[in-house]
Amino acid sequence: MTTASFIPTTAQATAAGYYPPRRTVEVTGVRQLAQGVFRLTFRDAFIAEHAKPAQFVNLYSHNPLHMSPRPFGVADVHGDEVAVIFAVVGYGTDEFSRMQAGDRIDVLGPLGKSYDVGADAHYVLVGGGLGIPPLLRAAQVLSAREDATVTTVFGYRNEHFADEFVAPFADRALAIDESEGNVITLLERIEHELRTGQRPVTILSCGPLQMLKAVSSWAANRDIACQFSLEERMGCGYGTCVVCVVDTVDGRQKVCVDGPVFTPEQLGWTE
Amino acid sequence: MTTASFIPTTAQATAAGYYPPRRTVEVTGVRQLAQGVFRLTFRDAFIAEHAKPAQFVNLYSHNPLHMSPRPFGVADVHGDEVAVIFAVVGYGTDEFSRMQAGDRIDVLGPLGKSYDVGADAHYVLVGGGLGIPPLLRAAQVLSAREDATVTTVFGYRNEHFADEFVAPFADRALAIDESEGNVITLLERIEHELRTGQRPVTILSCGPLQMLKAVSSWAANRDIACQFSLEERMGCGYGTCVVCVVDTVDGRQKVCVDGPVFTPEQLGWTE
Amino acid sequence: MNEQASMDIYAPHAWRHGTMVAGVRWKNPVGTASGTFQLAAVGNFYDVAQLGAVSTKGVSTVPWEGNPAPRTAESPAGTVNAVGLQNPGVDTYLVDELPKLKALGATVVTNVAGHCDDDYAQVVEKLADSPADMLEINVSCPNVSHGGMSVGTDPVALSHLIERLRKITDKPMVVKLTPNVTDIAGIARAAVESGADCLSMINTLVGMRIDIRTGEPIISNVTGGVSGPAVFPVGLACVWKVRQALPDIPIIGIGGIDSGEKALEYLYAGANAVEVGGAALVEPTAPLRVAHELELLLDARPELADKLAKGDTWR
Amino acid sequence: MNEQASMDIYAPHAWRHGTMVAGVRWKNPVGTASGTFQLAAVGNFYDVAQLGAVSTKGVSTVPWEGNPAPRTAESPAGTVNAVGLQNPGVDTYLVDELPKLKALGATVVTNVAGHCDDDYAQVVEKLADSPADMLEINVSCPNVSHGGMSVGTDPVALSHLIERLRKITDKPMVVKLTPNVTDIAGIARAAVESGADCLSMINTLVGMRIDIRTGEPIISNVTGGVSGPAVFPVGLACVWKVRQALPDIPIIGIGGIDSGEKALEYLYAGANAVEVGGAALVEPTAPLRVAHELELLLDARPELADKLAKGDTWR
Ligand SMILES: Cc1cc2nc3c(=O)[nH]c(=O)nc-3n(C[C@H](O)[C@H](O)[C@H](O)COP(=O)(O)OP(=O)(O)OC[C@H]3O[C@@H](n4cnc5c(N)ncnc54)[C@H](O)[C@@H]3O)c2cc1C
Ligand SMILES: Cc1cc2nc3c(=O)[nH]c(=O)nc-3n(C[C@H](O)[C@H](O)[C@H](O)COP(=O)(O)OP(=O)(O)OC[C@H]3O[C@@H](n4cnc5c(N)ncnc54)[C@H](O)[C@@H]3O)c2cc1C
Ligand SMILES: Cc1cc2nc3c(=O)[nH]c(=O)nc-3n(C[C@H](O)[C@H](O)[C@H](O)COP(=O)(O)O)c2cc1C
Ligand SMILES: Cc1cc2nc3c(=O)[nH]c(=O)nc-3n(C[C@H](O)[C@H](O)[C@H](O)COP(=O)(O)O)c2cc1C
Ligand code: FES
Ligand code: FES
Repeated sequence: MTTASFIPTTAQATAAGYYPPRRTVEVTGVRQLAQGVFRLTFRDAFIAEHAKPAQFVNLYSHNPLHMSPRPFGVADVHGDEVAVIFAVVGYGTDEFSRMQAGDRIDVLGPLGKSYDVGADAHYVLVGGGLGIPPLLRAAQVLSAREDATVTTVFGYRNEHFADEFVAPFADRALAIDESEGNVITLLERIEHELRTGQRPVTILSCGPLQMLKAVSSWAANRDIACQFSLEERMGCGYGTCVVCVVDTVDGRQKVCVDGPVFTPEQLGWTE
Repeated sequence: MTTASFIPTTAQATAAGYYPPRRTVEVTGVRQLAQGVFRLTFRDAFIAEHAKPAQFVNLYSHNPLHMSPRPFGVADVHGDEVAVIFAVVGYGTDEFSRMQAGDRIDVLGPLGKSYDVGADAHYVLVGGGLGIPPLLRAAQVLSAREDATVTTVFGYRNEHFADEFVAPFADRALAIDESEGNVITLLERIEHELRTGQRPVTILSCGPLQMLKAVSSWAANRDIACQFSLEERMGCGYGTCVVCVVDTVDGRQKVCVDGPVFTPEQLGWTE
Repeated sequence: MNEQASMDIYAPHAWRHGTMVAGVRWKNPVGTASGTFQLAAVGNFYDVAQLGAVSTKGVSTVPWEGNPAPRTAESPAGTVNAVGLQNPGVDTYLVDELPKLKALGATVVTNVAGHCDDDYAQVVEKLADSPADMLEINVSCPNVSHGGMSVGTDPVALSHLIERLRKITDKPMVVKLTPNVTDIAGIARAAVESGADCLSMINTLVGMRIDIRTGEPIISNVTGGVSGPAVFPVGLACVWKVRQALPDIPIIGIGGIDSGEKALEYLYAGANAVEVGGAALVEPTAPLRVAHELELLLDARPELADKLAKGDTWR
Repeated sequence: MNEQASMDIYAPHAWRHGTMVAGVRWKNPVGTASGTFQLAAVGNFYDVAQLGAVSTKGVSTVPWEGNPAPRTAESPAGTVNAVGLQNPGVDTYLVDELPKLKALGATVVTNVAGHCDDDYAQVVEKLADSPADMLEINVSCPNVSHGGMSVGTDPVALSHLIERLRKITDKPMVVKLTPNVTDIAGIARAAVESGADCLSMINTLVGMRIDIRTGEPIISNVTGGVSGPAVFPVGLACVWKVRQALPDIPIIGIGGIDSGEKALEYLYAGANAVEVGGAALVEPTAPLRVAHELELLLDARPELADKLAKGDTWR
């Protein structure tokens, strides 16, 4: 048997000028937010320091039958703790939902491109379901800025699992569930203010494809700039396998490194 | 996802007249006995009650990449606790050696045929290395009998890891390590007593093939009856896959259910 | 999390979803895979008549002693085995395993092995009047009539064999296909056109392991057959491809099944039934567990369950 | 148990055991497998020149867009992928990936894809004067000249292709074999007799997964290629069989390698070197880890290490 470990550490990697490797970190807590929806926090100083809005992390199952990466948008960061919020949909998310503080989990990241939040703008964060978590991070980052206004527009199936997390960061937080309508319903309600506000409006959005397309067309009709964060099944999450593609006007691009953020122009969603 | 568990319990199985299924039991302790040799105990009332000398149990790794059964002779039984003693040789034994009290482990058994200890006899238990554990159980069972004398003849590579366990059960316990000789050395020493004792002598033996053959030929020359417990790689351990064969005078037989105990006559080891 | 309530698999059970496989009704769509089931062993663990069917160990004209030990090596999420078809011969089978299984009420698929065409023919002849419900021709055995390669790798040799066997018996005849071929659909077509009533797949993949302490192969036969969860996606693709090529032939899906979910994938790929192999080696009650798990999944899929009951398939 | 001391894989390292593969010296016997390595991605994680070699993603004459998403599904101890060989084309490769890799000091195996013989010939022509150290012909692509089947499944078509490519280049030419054939040794022989300098194996096994929520295949292409630990025993048996049939041809062993121990099994089966594929997708530094683990194992096996250094193999 091999007597030495050649699994590198983040410290070794960054000292040598490389990106941190897959590593094992400590789970600091798992909390159920709603039926089937959980918030898991883990301790990783590198991700906590570097994760930008819409960037994601790969989590890995402990079960070697289930090797593939499970990508999750970084939802928020406190000190060296990183939170992800996820729905239980299959093997990995079920396993993660049963973890407890003190357990260990393997992570890689942060991965992917961020929303472009460089501009002085009124950012409208439009999220649906499990597309909401990356927008929490966007709100968190933007809330620290003087030159940005943040309105959140969240659509839930039923339970409002993320409202408590966004409250501290949004100038205005709107939410709706299916009994009442969807994110377009909310956008219609604030349309007048968006038109008349002082700052240029930019929509950052994440959620089911159908919702993104609806938001895209709503925004296009009103000349509002959009950025969408997409999801696709991933083989690696860091750009080496070309498995996670989305069709763009420049051909098939990788969601993991060319995205996950794309503009409607890139996606050819302009009508 | 399936909502009910169809993994049966021992109680269900025995109530219906069937053999207990593979089941998850509690590890009650793991202790290092010598360099690379460990004693693991687990709680299983069925095995504790039924395990006869040379019967074995299958233990299974928690890692689903390593599915195959790991068979180990039952070494001793106290109350509802069962002990196995093993050397770390590969993946599974390494994993088991790192377990702690309170961990869970999957088991099946007891499996295989026992040594025939029906006779009123002087049993000489000749074990080498990791062939010793099943002989501990033989000594334990025989020590409860009035009509049996037990002499143990154990050969170790170096550390005498099992002497402490056999001491309470043997009328006479002999042991040797490679610096001094081997089990044949010890048998020669007691040959006179074996010849002159009142009870007929039966050798029960387990250990490396080379040792078993040496014991067989030593005993054959002295007309002493022998029973050998063999090892072979197993696919199931309960007789369904025909993977664990040994060549006998009646053709290839299964070590797991036709054995692990075979006589020199069956094995064609008679000179 | 609390552990789930353990259902009693030993209690008498009226199966809700049967399947028809080449005219033979199975109580449920889950059987055992040949070579992983012997009544004398499995019968200790549960009532084998509860299964959809049992496929018994390949039988040959005379007893075969198989390969010397070691015959098995572990591989990631699977095992590599080279038993070499050790079996006590068809005559023993006819007076021992088969009558006992029928007495218990089991549906029996008798797996047939041969080292040349005559072997197969002799065994099938002996089984023709037996109470076996189906015959399963294992065409993956190394075959002397065919230069040591198995008949299952050559459509011409296979047609020849199956035509011959077809003349000997009217029993539902399953041909068990090997995945170690370039074009499994072509082999499947040859089997069906020459008289097979049903196909089962897959047999094991060729594989091996080496002991790095010695540098030598672990199993005496050097290579053996890989089975277990590792082969699951390969078996599923084989069933899919054959179903696409042959929309009407009954198919028994085999390979890596260890849960109701995995069984269900085979049914969605177009199988009429499935068999559980390697999983039963490490968990004796696995086939019965899989049958129960699948039953719940079929409860929620009445359209699929209906098709199976009628002898139809999802695709 | 204490965690083991973590060795610094980023520190400059003088490799102790090189290997010769068809006349090309690799610093150590571990490379990356094609399709799992892109410099722009992997170069962020470690110095890729530390590896024995890197086999780059298959390049074609013109950019290929590959299959639509989803392209991947998980399978037990592996994954099923159907990328469809998306790549930016050989011209881009020649001005981007390849010069960058050579500037870093990497030994480069350029993997070549084609949908017909002319495709392959054009790519090889463009690569003939390039700084690529070896060319690796991926003959598992669906091929229109060959009725949609890959050239790698037919010895005659393969000979035809390799003979043609041999005339175009003197570079060490590796032919990468698919395991989805009846007789891999026969295919190997055809490749060698028509001019291959080296063989690499295995490419992926055909497999699939179905989503039981919809009953439909998970990946858009329906079937894809299985890789990862699950395929390890299959790849090993292929190397063994080809080594037995062709004692002298250099072989690169691929399939399921995720540790020095598994790499070593391939070397004992007769490989000159190995490549790590799927393991790198879930652990970016896996190939370098495997190279270091293997180095320690070779330290303890001087006879094997000597053979490799000389271009010989264990068998
Ligand atoms: C960039 C990105 C960010 C994401 N962020 C979030 C988030 O913040 N919260 C959240 O709940 N979900 C998020 N998802 C979806 C999440 O990755 C999947 O729900 C999760 O991987 C499912 O894993 P599983 O093991 O439970 O499912 P299984 O079905 O067991 O997974 C099998 C394989 O399929 C993949 N897979 C299955 N469903 C999806 C899916 N919808 N998208 C991508 N891969 C999938 C898994 O990653 C795994 O590799 C994100 C996906 C992407 C690509
Ligand atoms: C009836 C019987 C009783 C045994 N009793 C004992 C005992 O009391 N104490 C003890 O230390 N050992 C005993 N052994 C040997 C023990 O089963 C192996 O040492 C153990 O299975 C190795 O497992 P591993 O995971 O560490 O090795 P790995 O090499 O990782 O195992 C891989 C596979 O090979 C099998 N295998 C490897 N070596 C052996 C071997 N020598 N014999 C059988 N299978 C093997 C394993 O069971 C497993 O299926 C017994 C074997 C048999 C057949
Ligand atoms: C130990 C063993 C013995 C087998 N013997 C036979 C056999 O006699 N006849 C046969 O057709 N298949 C035989 N098989 C193949 C299985 O029936 C089955 O096709 C294969 O193992 C794949 O299924 P699994 O992954 O569920 O094990 C055998 C498999 C194993 C593991
Ligand atoms: C995502 C992916 C893409 C691949 N692309 C190629 C390719 O372009 N050319 C090629 O010859 N092999 C390709 N392969 C096959 C691998 O190089 C390798 O042969 C196979 O994955 C088995 O090795 P593994 O088990 O280590 O992954 C690809 C494999 C994967 C997983
Ligand atoms: S997931 Fe591998 S390139 Fe995106
Ligand atoms: S191990 Fe299966 S029959 Fe003995």
